[in-house]
Amino acid sequence: MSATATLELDYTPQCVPPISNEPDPTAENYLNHSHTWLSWLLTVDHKRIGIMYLVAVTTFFVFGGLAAMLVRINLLTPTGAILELDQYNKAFTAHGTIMLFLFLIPVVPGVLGNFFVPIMIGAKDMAFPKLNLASFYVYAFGAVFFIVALLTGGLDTGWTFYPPYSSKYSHTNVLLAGTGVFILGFSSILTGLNIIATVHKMRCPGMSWGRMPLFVWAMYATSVIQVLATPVLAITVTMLAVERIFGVGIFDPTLQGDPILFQHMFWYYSHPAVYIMLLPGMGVINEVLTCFSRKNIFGYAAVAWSTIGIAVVGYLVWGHHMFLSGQGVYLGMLFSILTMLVAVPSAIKVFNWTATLYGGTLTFQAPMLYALGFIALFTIGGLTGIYLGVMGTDIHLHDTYFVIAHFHFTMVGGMMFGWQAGLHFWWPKMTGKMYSDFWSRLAAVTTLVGFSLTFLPQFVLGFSGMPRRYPYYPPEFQMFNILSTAGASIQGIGYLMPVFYLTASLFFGKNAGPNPWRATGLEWQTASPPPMHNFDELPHVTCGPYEYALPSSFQLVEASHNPDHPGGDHPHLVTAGDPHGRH
Amino acid sequence: MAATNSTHDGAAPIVAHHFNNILQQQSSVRFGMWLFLATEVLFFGGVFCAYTVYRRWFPLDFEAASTALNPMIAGINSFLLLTSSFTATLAIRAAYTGNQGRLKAMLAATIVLGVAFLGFKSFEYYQDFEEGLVPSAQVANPDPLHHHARGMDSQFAHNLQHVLEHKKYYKDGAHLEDVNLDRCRLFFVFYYGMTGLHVIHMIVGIGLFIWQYILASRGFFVPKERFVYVEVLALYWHFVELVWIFLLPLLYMTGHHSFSDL
Amino acid sequence: MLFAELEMPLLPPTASEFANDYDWLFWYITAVITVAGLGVYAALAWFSWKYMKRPGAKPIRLLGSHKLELIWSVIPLLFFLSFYAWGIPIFNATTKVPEGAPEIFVVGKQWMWKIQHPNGVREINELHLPVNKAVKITGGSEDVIHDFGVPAFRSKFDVVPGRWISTWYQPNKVGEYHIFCDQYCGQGHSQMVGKVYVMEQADYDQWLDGVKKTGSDNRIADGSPAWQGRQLFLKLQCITCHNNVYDADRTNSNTSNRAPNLEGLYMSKVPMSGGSYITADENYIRESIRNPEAKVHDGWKPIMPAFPQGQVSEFELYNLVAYIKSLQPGDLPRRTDQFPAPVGAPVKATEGGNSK
Amino acid sequence: MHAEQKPIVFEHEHAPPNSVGVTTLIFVIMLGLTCMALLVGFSDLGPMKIYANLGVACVQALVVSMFSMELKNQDKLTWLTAAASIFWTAILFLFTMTDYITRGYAAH
Ligand code: HEA
Ligand code: HEA
Ligand code: HEC
Ligand code: CUA
Ligand SMILES: [Cu+2]
Repeated sequence: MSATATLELDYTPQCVPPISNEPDPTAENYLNHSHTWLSWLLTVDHKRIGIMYLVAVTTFFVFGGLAAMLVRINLLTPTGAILELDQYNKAFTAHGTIMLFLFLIPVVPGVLGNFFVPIMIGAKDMAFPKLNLASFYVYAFGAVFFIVALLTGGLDTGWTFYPPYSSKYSHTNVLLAGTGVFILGFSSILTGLNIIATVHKMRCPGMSWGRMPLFVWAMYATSVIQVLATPVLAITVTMLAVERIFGVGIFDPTLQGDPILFQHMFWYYSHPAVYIMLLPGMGVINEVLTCFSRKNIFGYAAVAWSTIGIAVVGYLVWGHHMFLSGQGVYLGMLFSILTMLVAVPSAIKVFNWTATLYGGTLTFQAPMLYALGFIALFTIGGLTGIYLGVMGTDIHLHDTYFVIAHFHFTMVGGMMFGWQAGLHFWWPKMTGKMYSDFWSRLAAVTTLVGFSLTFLPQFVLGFSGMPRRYPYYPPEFQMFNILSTAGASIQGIGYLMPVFYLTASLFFGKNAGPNPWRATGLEWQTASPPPMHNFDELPHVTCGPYEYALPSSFQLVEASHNPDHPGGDHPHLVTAGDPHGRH
Repeated sequence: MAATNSTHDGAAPIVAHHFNNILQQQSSVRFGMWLFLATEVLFFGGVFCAYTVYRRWFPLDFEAASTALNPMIAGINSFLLLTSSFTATLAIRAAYTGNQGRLKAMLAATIVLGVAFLGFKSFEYYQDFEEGLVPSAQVANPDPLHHHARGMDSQFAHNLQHVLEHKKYYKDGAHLEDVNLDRCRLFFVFYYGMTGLHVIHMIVGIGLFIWQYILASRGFFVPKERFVYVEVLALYWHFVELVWIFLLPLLYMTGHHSFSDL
Repeated sequence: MLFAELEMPLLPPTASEFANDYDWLFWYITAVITVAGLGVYAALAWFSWKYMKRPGAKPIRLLGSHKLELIWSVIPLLFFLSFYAWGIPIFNATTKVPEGAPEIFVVGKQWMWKIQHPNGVREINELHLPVNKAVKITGGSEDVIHDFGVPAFRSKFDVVPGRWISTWYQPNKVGEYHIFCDQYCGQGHSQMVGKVYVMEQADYDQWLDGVKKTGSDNRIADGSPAWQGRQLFLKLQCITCHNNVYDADRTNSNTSNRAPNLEGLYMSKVPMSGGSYITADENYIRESIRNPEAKVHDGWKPIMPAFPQGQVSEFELYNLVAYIKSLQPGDLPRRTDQFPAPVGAPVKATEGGNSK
Repeated sequence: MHAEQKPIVFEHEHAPPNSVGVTTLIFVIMLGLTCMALLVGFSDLGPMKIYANLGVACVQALVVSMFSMELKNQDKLTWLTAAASIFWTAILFLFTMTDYITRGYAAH
């Protein structure tokens, strides 16, 4: 076990003083090399496309959040505080669909994935830059359909679109929204395709699979799901649309169709999709945790393979949404036991993250606080998923607030916190500016407190039997609903704060310098903001991604730079072994 | 870096800025297309799955409804598509060997054959419309005591019956009475839906071939390295053929046909 | 004001044996995951405190441990599997209806619950049950998918148009409990709620007497689904085909000239045209009436008209099926029996029948 | 460059596209298979017909994917992609059909 590995990354371990915080203000980067509107709208630079996604998804998050506030305020009283019944139905549908299709699915792949996957693997761009731009516009186009649908009469089917309600009974804009889903699906497919091709074909010399940052692994697994699951959603909503337009009976029992078939095909996509909504967040956590505890990830291989495991096994469990739908009981049992299996990789991740803290040197800046929040909240979200995956316990909990609480803990407590962690972690890299330490920490804590207050009471509500999608409810449930609404308001403030201090940082923030967190990833070895083609020269990787804790004898020696032969005369370091023992 | 980075006409470089060499670029393009085809498999897989569910539930009805289709045209179309796949493959070879004349001829042949397919297909649709084999939503008969409730008096049913009589469906010992109208209608939904999706894919493909033909005329393919773009388009075209290979047995050949009908 | 009524019990009432069994599993899972979760939290907190950056601290270079990873994937897996193993019998208990439990039929319709008791008494959004008696609940829907949920019984099942699904309960505590529609079904979804009243047997009998006054006479069977089904069977002219007039051409003596005699049909094996066999359970009989062509009895022409919802409501369908289920050899009325003229039935209805 | 630092190798040439001769051979085989498909389609095999039909189609699909699409010359990654698409479609079919086959049975 004593192979020789060379350490060539120009990263700065603990023992080395941080690189100058004063970058050359005249240096050209992806932000300032051109300023026209067109240079943004027609850009094929993955970084600019990432920024465009950032603007778009943030806007939709605000809309989705406002719809959530309508829902929450309405639930203050047992007979609906502000909305009519159908308005409420439109409100929660708008909330669910915007949050999922327009926000959570594109958020990390679109923004952080686009921006950082090529940089982290040492590429100059995505494999298909034009396709990348196209998928942004496809997204925008789909979003237009959605917005039109929601503004002209709304949609009241819930995000699940179950027929025959959606095909025959709803009088709202199912078709428009369905078209939107179809188009957004294609955007998602194209993004995924691009990332997979990039990861396979564009890695720089030395960037073997075993040296890839775990964020890239996560994005890779996510993309596999996007590419292989989303087409089924597309064809399913197409069939739904055909049924609705022509009145034929693909899913209509009175015309010989079977409504359960829709559920199968919908969940074939939508269960894997919940992992589209989670894995990227998990990926971010690996980067943040290692950096702020100055440690290697505990068990790189286990974390990487559990990512792939979740992506694959995640396809085999969709029927756990259908235990009570009338699907075959034996099939239900099969889905139930597979659900137990899919929880194991998540368990591995949680434990490995926890173990990563062990023996580190921890600091608690905002990204770290969000990351710890992720672990804490996702653990609750995931473990309550187990109740739902056990056939016996799902009987009572199905379609109650217990499910609502479960998935907000995974999606908001998980992915949303992961997204915030990633945004705060990479903000200095993306913009070159550092935000307020105090306000960002305060925001993280506020969000955490508000979040817990919002969704913990919902577990109690759910176990007591309060069904979801209910604007009216029995009065004895009121107290917990009030608590929940109070929490949502605090949470709203928690989300509002970053909007201010991050914007402020653009104008008043200190220059962040290339590597404010003294992190090891390739993205930190280039300027902030990165230059047009990411690197001035082709990087050459010689060790794993998280070498934070090398003993002090590993001090980097000033390297004589030889641009013609990048692998050349860099300092050789003897380590205990190639960290991950493979290439 | 690797490979020549100048083109015949001095326009865009052969190797895009973000690739290191031509081989990386070619293999990325090729892989991109294979990935896209994988999504297409799942896309069609969804509707094939729904078809399979109902085919298994209602075999008799699907067979009867399928009998009403025109297998002749489908057969001709099979050969047309097969031949167009052949010419598409020859086009790759021509681009690879740098034979510009042959390349253009083969692209043109593929386009012509594809359009011919669409021509026959439209004729078939036209025939179906003429025969009135259009699944309609209306249940013409709300009163089951009064009439035969399977709605055999609806236009669609009459038409179906008429076509089947014409095709001597009865002589196989099958009875139209065994057949449920709603299920035949379901079959026709799948028929139009699946062939429709296939036709859309054909139209896209033909459009791309036309585009490549224009590129070829402008000398875009003179640097032989660019044969890979012809290759991936041909890949797509083969996939379209693959879909047809399964549509033929599932939609057309599921019914009762015999050579004497032809 | 607002807070006046805020009397929120932390836990839902338990009003059946099954609810208790269910809760055991629920609390078992809760116990395990609480311990596991607190373990994770404790480790997070402890490490955060212990390894917080202090002057001179150096992180260790620790790459992982397959042994530990194995431990913390196998142990959770074992617990998960134990949840699963316990969950299966709990779920299956809900499908295993005790012998002889009387059947209550529930129809979901936007946005109410229509309920029919075995003796024909009907209620809307209310369900009265005697305590300590098992009842079977069968649900159907007239429009979209609903879900009949009673939290106090920890019971819930989707009510799907086009088929019937059953479960059962045995209430063991007198009281009033919620019925919720748990599957989103449109505007009035949250108003598709009701109450279960679990009563002492005596109270229940009294209640029954009260609502039965409308019955034609005092025989308990009167108004039973089968009884109502018989009326319908005659009214809808099923008897014109399903009767006991034997056809000389047919060797099978137990059959009429036009359609299978339905006596003893329930749970028998029926040969299908095409060669397979099918067990004639409720859903088969149901389908044979709604969509006779769906599965055709071998040897018969599929001439039977379908009876769609406009013709035979979900309740009536249930009652017809109940009647057919009750038919034993010799039970069918004779075709020549007097039967009430069908109300509003067109004259042509008997076309091809005895009028010929 | 260090031996163990091999980047992803893009030095090896991809196999050249099918020659005219091979292409023609494939075409002839496919012509034959299509004739066979029609033959089966026009004959009366009863309930077996659908299987015969699909059998021929699968052979055709194999020829197209292996030889026309040159899967046989592609690297492992492409094989993996193709296999993944088939595998995931199979999952969709398998579980969905399982429902339709077992739905009638209640567990006891
Ligand atoms: C990011 C999104 C996300 C994620 C990651 C998950 C993760 C999981 N989900 Fe969730 N789920 C949703 C989003 C998500 N879900 C949504 C949106 C719905 C509702 C859809 C709708 O109807 O609208 C839903 C609904 C839903 C249902 C259907 C409920 C119903 O309608 O009746 C079920 C049932 O099985 C389920 C199960 C699970 C399971 C088992 C996991 C597992 O992957 C979780 C695994 C994680 C852990 C288990 C935690 C870590 C483990 C440990 C710390 C080990 C502990 C050790 C011991 C116990 C010893 N989910
Ligand atoms: C990404 C996914 C996502 C996210 C982030 C959220 C976020 C939130 N959700 Fe969401 N929710 C879903 C996905 C999500 N939800 C889905 C899929 C459903 C199911 C829909 C269905 O049934 O079809 C659902 C359903 C759902 C319900 C159940 C409705 C019902 O069934 O009747 C409720 C009820 O409390 C709820 C509440 C909230 C709240 C309070 C937040 C908060 O976290 C939101 C906080 C955000 C803001 C408040 C906006 C940003 C802040 C500002 C603009 C500042 C100004 C505002 C204030 C100061 C208040 N959600
Ligand atoms: C026009 C004649 C006709 C009328 C009226 C009719 N049936 Fe039938 N029915 C048939 C025939 C013929 C079959 C056997 C073929 C089949 O399975 O479809 C049948 C089959 C059935 C079966 C399935 C029995 C089996 O052995 O498979 C049931 C149950 C049934 N009918 C019930 C009814 C009821 C209830 C009514 C009235 C509401 C009714 N029928 C009215 C002709 C009729
Ligand atoms: Cu009925 Cu919800
Ligand atoms: Cu799920």
